[in-house]
Amino acid sequence: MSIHCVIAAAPIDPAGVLARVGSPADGAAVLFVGTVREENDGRRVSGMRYDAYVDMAVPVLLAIAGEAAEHAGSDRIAVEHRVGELGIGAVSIAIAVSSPHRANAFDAARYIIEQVKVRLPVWKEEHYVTGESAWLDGAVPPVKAHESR
Amino acid sequence: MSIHCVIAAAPIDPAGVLARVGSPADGAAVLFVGTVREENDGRRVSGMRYDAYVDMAVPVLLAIAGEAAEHAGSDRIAVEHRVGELGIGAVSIAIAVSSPHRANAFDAARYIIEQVKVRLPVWKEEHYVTGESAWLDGAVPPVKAHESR
Amino acid sequence: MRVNLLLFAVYRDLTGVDELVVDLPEGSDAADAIDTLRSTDRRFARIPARPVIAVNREYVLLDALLRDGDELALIPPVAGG
Amino acid sequence: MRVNLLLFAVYRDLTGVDELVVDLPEGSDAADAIDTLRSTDRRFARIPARPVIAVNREYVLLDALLRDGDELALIPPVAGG
Repeated sequence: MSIHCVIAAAPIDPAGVLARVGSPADGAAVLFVGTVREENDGRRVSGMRYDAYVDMAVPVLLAIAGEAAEHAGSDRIAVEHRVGELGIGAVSIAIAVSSPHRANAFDAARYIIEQVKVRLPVWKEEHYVTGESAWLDGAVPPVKAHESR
Repeated sequence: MSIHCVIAAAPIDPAGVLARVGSPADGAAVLFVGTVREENDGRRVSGMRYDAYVDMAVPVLLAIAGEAAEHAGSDRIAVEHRVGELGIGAVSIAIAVSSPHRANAFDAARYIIEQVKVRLPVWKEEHYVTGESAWLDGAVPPVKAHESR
Repeated sequence: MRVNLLLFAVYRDLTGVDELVVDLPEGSDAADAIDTLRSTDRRFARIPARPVIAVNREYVLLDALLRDGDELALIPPVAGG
Repeated sequence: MRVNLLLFAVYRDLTGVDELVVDLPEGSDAADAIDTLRSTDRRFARIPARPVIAVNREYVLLDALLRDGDELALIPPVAGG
């Protein structure tokens, strides 16, 4: 087993992501699945476009998963994040973590999605049933001074 | 959609449990999968027998899921708990929750597994590679005075 | 009155019995039923004097009054999940 | 030296440009590159003066020194997941 991170242009199969984790040493697996909602902030949504800086998103995702592995004491982690045009209900992200103990699996999965929200160079353009589109307000990624060159 | 709770004598399909939740209103789904570990408390395990008071376990599971639904503001909840003889890696429980928001889905799934551990009338007899077996120490279910008749 | 008594897991192993019918005077509560059970036989004395119980599939306290035909289950510490 | 500049999402929509090469004096840092970019054209002035940036696919502060061939990405607030 090892950490698996993908930025996917094709639809994500959550069961396939879950199948990448697990081990006879593990008593728990947690799968998180993010999907496109039909409504956001009171507006009816028809779909969403995910744009990404793919060359950077892959290493950022690997870094986040690596941090989660350290917290969880398990490297059975798989993450796939979708890019492109997504309809309502389409899977935007699937995160699977397995671990000997359930608290670690929950915490690691939660850590990954929270970090993805604020660090992954991905942007969402929401399409509304009115025909309009808008980039969603995002989060400013934290930049640590020691990361400067 | 509605709450789905099963005590299953046959193997559980986690993807099938996940498929029971989800809605165009939901942005998040969390699936928790419990599996039999090859080791417990330093002893090598060969398998596990799950015994249950099935007639009571179903309503208790429904009560727990109902409480989780109230917390989460979502009735897209599916829980299947296995009984019988399980080998290493076999799925003992699968819990799926979908919700408009991820925090609710995580909290509800976590609530269900924590409550199952202390309230569900289920018992585990662990089989060791040595050929011995032992009932695992369990939790004393809380009984509320007002539940007395 | 007659009450249907259920034993599970370690209680079943301790007694070798998974189900039995107990005859009780009207007005008995669950504690009375357990006292009666434990005094009938050396095997049943292995059951704790104050176990967790369920009557008709609901956890209740030991002072729960019993009625004819009730299902009284003795619940060892549970280990779901 | 020449630096490859990448623009995403709302920055790309604001400028109509997703990638361009900027010529800079040796010793420039990322802040210099952005100042240069914003002064070249009215469209580029729409970009914030102090955006989050990545150099060679790592988040860095604006005082990061640039080298010939570096990839400098301007990162609007992100919305993964």
